[in-house]
Amino acid sequence: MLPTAYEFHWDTGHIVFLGIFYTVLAVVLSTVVVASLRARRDMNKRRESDIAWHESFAEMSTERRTCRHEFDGTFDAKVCGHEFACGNCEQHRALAAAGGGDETTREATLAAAPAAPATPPDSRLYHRGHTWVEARTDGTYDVGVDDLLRSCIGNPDRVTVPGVGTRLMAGTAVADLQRGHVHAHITTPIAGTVVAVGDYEGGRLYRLRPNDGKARLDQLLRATEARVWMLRELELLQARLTRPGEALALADGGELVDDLMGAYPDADWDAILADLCLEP
Amino acid sequence: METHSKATVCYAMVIDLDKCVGCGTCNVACAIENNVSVPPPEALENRGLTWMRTQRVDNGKAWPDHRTVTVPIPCQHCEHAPCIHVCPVTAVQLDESTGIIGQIPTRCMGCRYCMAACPYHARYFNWFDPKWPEGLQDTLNPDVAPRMRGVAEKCNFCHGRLDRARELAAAEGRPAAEPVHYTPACAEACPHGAITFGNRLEEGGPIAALEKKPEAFRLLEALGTAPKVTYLSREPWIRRIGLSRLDRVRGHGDGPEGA
Amino acid sequence: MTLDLTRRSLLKFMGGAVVGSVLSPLPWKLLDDAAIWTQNWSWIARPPRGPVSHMFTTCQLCPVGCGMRARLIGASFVSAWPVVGDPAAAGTLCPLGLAAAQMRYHPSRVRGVARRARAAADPAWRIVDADATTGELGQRLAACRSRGAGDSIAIVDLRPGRAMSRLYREFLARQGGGIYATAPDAWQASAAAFAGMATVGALAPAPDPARARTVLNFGAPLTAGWRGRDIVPHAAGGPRLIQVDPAATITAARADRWLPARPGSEAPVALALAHVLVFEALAADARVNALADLPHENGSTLRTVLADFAPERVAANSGLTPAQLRDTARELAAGRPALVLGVGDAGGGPLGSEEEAAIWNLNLLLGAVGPDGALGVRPADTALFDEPAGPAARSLSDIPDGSLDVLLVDGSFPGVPVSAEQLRRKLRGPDGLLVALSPYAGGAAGTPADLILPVFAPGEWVEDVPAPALAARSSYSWATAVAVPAPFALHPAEWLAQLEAASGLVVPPEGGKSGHEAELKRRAGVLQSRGSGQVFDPADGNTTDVAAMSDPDLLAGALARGARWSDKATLTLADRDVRPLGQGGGLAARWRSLAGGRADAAKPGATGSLLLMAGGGLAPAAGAITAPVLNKLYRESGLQPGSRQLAVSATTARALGLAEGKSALLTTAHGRRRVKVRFDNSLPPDVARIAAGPDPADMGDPAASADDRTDIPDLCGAAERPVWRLVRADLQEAHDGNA
Amino acid sequence: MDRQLIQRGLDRTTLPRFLLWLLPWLLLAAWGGTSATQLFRDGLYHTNMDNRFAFGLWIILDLAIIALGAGAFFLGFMTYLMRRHEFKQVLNTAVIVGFVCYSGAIVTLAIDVGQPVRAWFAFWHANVHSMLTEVTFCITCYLLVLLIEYIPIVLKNRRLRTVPGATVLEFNLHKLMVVFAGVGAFLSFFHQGSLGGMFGVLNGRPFAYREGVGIWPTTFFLFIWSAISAGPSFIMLITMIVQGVTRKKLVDDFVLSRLGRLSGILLSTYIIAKVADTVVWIMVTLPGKGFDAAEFYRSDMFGAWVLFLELTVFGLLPATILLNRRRVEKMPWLIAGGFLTCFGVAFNRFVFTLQTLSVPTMSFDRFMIYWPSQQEWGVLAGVVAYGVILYSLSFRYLNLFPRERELQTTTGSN
Repeated sequence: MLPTAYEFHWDTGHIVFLGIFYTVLAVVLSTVVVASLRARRDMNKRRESDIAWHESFAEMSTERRTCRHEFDGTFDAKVCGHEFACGNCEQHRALAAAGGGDETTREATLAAAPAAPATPPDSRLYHRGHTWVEARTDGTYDVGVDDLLRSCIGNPDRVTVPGVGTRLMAGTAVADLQRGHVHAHITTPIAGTVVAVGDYEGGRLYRLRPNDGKARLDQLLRATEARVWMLRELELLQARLTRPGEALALADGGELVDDLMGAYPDADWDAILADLCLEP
Repeated sequence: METHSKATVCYAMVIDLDKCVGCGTCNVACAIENNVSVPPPEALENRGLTWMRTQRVDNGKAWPDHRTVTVPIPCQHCEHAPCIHVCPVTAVQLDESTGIIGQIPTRCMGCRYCMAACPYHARYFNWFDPKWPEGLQDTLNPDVAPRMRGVAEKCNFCHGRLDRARELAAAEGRPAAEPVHYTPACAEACPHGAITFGNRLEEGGPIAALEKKPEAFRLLEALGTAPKVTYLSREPWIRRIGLSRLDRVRGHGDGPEGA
Repeated sequence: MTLDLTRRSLLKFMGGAVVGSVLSPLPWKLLDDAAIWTQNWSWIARPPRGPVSHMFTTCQLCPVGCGMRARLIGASFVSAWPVVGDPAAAGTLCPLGLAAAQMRYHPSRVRGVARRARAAADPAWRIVDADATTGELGQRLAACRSRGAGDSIAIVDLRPGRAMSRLYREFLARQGGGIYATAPDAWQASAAAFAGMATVGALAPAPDPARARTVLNFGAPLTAGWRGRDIVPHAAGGPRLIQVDPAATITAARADRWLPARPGSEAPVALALAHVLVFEALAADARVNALADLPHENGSTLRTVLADFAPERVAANSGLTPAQLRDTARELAAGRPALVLGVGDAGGGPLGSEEEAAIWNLNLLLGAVGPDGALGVRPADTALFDEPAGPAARSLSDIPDGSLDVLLVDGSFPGVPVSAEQLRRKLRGPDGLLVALSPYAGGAAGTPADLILPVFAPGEWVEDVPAPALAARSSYSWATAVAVPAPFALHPAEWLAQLEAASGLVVPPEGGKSGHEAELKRRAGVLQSRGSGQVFDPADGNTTDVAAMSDPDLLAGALARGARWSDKATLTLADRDVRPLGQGGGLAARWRSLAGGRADAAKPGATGSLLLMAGGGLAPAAGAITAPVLNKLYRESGLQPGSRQLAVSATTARALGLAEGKSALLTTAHGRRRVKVRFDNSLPPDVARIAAGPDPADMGDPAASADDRTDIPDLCGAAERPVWRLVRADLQEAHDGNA
Repeated sequence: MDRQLIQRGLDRTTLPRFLLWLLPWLLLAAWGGTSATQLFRDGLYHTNMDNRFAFGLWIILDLAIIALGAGAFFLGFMTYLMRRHEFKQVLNTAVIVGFVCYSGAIVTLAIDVGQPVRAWFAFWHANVHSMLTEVTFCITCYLLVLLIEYIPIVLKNRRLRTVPGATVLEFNLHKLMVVFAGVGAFLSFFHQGSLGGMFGVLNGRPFAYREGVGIWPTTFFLFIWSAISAGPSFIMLITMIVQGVTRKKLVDDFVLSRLGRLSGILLSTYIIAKVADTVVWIMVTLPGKGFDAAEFYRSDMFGAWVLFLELTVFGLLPATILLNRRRVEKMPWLIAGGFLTCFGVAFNRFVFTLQTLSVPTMSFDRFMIYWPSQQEWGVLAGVVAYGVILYSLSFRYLNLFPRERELQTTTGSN
């Protein structure tokens, strides 16, 4: 194998055969090394959450990757191609510049939508991981869990939120709602430093101050979009919770049943909550 | 005989089957000379080690027309040996200066590919740990390294004797290039003088003359392996045992039967 | 700079170390060492080391006594090789001899005085105290002597004619008339049969195939027998060979003429040939013709007896045609000097005295005895060495059953065809003691013994080797000591002296080890003083006339270096010393009783469907001690079928419903044995052959010599009748697990 | 208990039931382990191989599983280089099956050689002219590639992906997977071929010997061709078996049909080549070596039916089934076709190994037969069990079928 080994000959056979062998070995090993170096570079650049989100997004089902402009009626059917990073989306930027799509279609869509059981307040912006952001006058933001997720999890056994002073990166799971053995990992919709911790019962999880003074909000859904989006989410949830042949009974007179987990103990809540929280 | 053009030595063997009576002296002499071990009594058939196998072959007829010949089969040391190029660890080598095909037991990893390759079944595998009855190590030949379990071995034309002969020649001050004469154990021991061994490239030597005799034949010549072991017999039916099975039967009426 | 050792820096350090060491020579050195390690393990056998030297000696493993070149590495005797030019066996060595170096380390070697209780549940050998055992044995001898029963002590000498043989005889004489017995093998029996027909006394027959133009051979295989190498086929420059052989053996195929006579019809065939010679007046000359008309009992002559053996009558039972017999007789007559050999198969025990007599008669009629014949005579061993007359040697079969208190068997000879059952039958009940002087717990002596005295193995001591029976010329050599003796081994003569002392006698100077050595020297001196013969020196291959040797110790010195003395020529026997119909009479009647064949004449069990021939093995006796490497012949190549394989033709086997490799039970009137069926189409129909050789399943495994095994000689009735080479047998498939 | 290790949304049975499923396989693996221990400790006399039957069950096993494992490289090649993305649905299975096959083969080979501690001499003292060297080098390298391909699948385990570095490494490895697919295809091409070449070059064994094309005998190419025809079928069968055992829909049916058809197309071309090769062998090669094909098919064990079976029942028949577009959409046909294809390639390896050794070369040789010993069967059982266990663990804890979750939600099955 090596010229040092006894009875190695520098003949054509050895040169060709071992040449190919070492080439293959070199290709394989250098590819592994390249992958490792790139991984190291990504780690240094703190891109792990981006990559994790990238992976998760790829694994999400198509209906959960719907473009926000489907909610406002701009498109009939469109799958997001930018991992919900609307700021990177040419089309979104164009639409936003034009005033958020064709107003007539949008109004029509909204009118056609049935009243959502948990109508999102207009003052809030919504993240697809079922969190909301509400801007405060002092430049800080409140972050909370939306009603759909709340009604799913009911009364969590344990709520873990980041302590004051924690720096949060957008798109990373920062809080944990635990009920039984099921966890809902809450992804922070915006980055910043925690300035206050709220209480789950009050609906607010924590208060953030963006690190550079200004939060990136462009990928968050506005209440009008969120209304449609929430309905879709509810439909998906209903499909997940309903056994074949059983009547649909999630909503109770326009209000969501409070404790879906208690009502449907057999459902795979681990997976449902992960779906809702955009976890893989 | 196309062979290594530069070499002046190419050892070869001629076995006269008309002289062989199947006494097995060659087998025992070979085993004694080359430290060939004895497998334990519970060993299956075909698990033994005999560098010189003696095969009984008959003409397939019933008594009283039945005829038998015993064919001593050492490694045939083929010119185009099927075993050399298959060995993955370079443990089988052709010595260009002698024509001997050697097996390096300390390098062999025991894959047995060479055994599958050999049409003469002249290679043997150490299925067992070679154990010698107590004290019997004292009768081993120091010129031949004992093998270990899990490696293949075969006849090497008594290479240990060749080395001794070379040492002797060197001690006597003969030039290294001069062909060395020696006799393998089987040829020395054969009580009927059926085995002739020597340098086939020697002008007027006995081997060259015997190989040219009309009664000379080789085993499976059509395979193109070009063995360096030649057999002699005046009996036509014996000369046909070197053919393949069907060729032997076809046109001659002698049904082949191994015994 | 602060030293802050974190886990991370430790990992970095380790990673760096790994990378760094790969770039150092360390891993390559490790690989190299690993490669060397996988190639040299301490448990691989290590051959001895040391300077190479050679010593010359004589093989002691069979009566032929071939010359042997012992190769030594340091002091280790590692291998034996033939001696080119040696007069014995034309300078060749058989597989037994080639493996002689292994005999010292045979797994069945006894490492101390060993005893066993045969009746006990566990008849395993136990090492016992040597002195106490010798003392006990001595008291037994003393007791026999004191009650005047000297003849209840016997020694069976399997190799008569040695210096040790003389020591045995003298020992017995001093013990008050103990019996000195031999167990004749095929050759010795043949020589004895000749002695019965000739008033030769101190002369032994010496057939010399080299002087014959034609050899008629009754069954001796050229393939594996001891005699084979003497007879070179005609095609290779030897005499014309006529082979009488039931089977289409290689010898038969090579012979110039093959007579496929039925087994057991040797005597009628020989007599039919004699008939043709006499009645067609083909006999050598008037002198020889006169032999046929020598008057005998009741006025019968050889001519009148032979009248009953016309080829036409013999043909029916022998499977030959009258024409074949007549042609053969004419061929013999025309091919004079002709020689008829009757030794047969060395492994199969002796031919009967009737066959031998018929064969010797044929020789007489062919003029083999006479100045131009191929059959000479030579002095018997005792005569050669001027030995004083001691107790006469008796045949083992002549000792009455149940008559012996102590039976000593000289088993330093690992394998001769002697029946273990026969030996035991001679003992007086369970108190009788069978003592083997043998290196091995096996073989002819060790197998039936109660007590084994571990004597020297071949090559460990100096012993003399006289010429074998039927050798063409007298010869004498010493088996010199080429190996360091095992520490536990005894010198037989030394032990015999201890025994004698223990029996209350005073050991005379001619006893013991020194007595043995003195006898060897004396013999050398006698030969030199006779002044005849020549000495072959194996070291240089030269031959020297004894007459030219001046110093009286020269011959002894040459013998000690492995030289061989041999006589130059054979003697001629005078016609008047020959009596064709023997000395005692009754031969004619016995011949007539064999007209139907030997097996049918055998008393019991003449009902079997098969004719079972024993023999054909290289080692002559079942359970014989052979070197582990002989396995190559017995098991790995199948050249020597073992005693558990029964050869029959495919047709015969299929008629019995047996397939190749099937286990079957072989039953004779004397016992039965489990065998494996092996197809051998060289055999005629309804004939089976079994090897009286070692059992391959037992090779190198002394523990397997279980008592419940029937030896081939015993299976064939060797304990009851002198001729056991042929017996009627039945064969059926074995269904159960044990025989 | 082990829920945290199982991918969210994948329905997996309870741990006790899973362990119960593993139990018989663990017992088989223990048998294999015991056998291997005996063989390593005492030597190969525990097998029933002998000097004539130098190769036995294990070589047949090695050849067969390596041929069947060809799906790994071939589907990788189809997915990454030919951009047939539908095969992505079974690619993870193909990688794991390939890994099992190749690692199993290497373990078996290590047991099979008489001196396992010298196995690395195949590299150290490599004889570059030996087909077995080519096999050793390629298999070892390819196993490395398979290991690298396996790593991302493992890193996507639910627990491991919470480790930030794991996801990043997985992401970066995955981006370069096309390189591994290419290298894997290259290596596999040569070792599948050299396994065939191993027999084709035996110029002393006319039964196996084949004429050369370039520096390789025809078996070199035939083995590649038959392996890639059987590979997709084997992955298809495995997927179906997993679907059957777990009673879940894991991949879209059309993927299975396409795998079957892919096999069918390749198999039909292979059979044409094989027939041509056989004809050349009978008409040209054998007469040149003084042999006649008839004498190889005269024993009780190996009659002419061997050749017939290989070419028709295991060749033409599955090829016709799998080539038909309508039939491959019907599961029973697909199963039958796939099974015959896979069995056919194993049978081909069996014939090349065993019949080569059992047919006589010299006129006085006998046909010989061989039956493996308990230890040989033990190693076989151990390797199969190892494969099942590794696959079961992978199936339970890794996300092998990307479409599984969606198919489960849409069909509503559990």
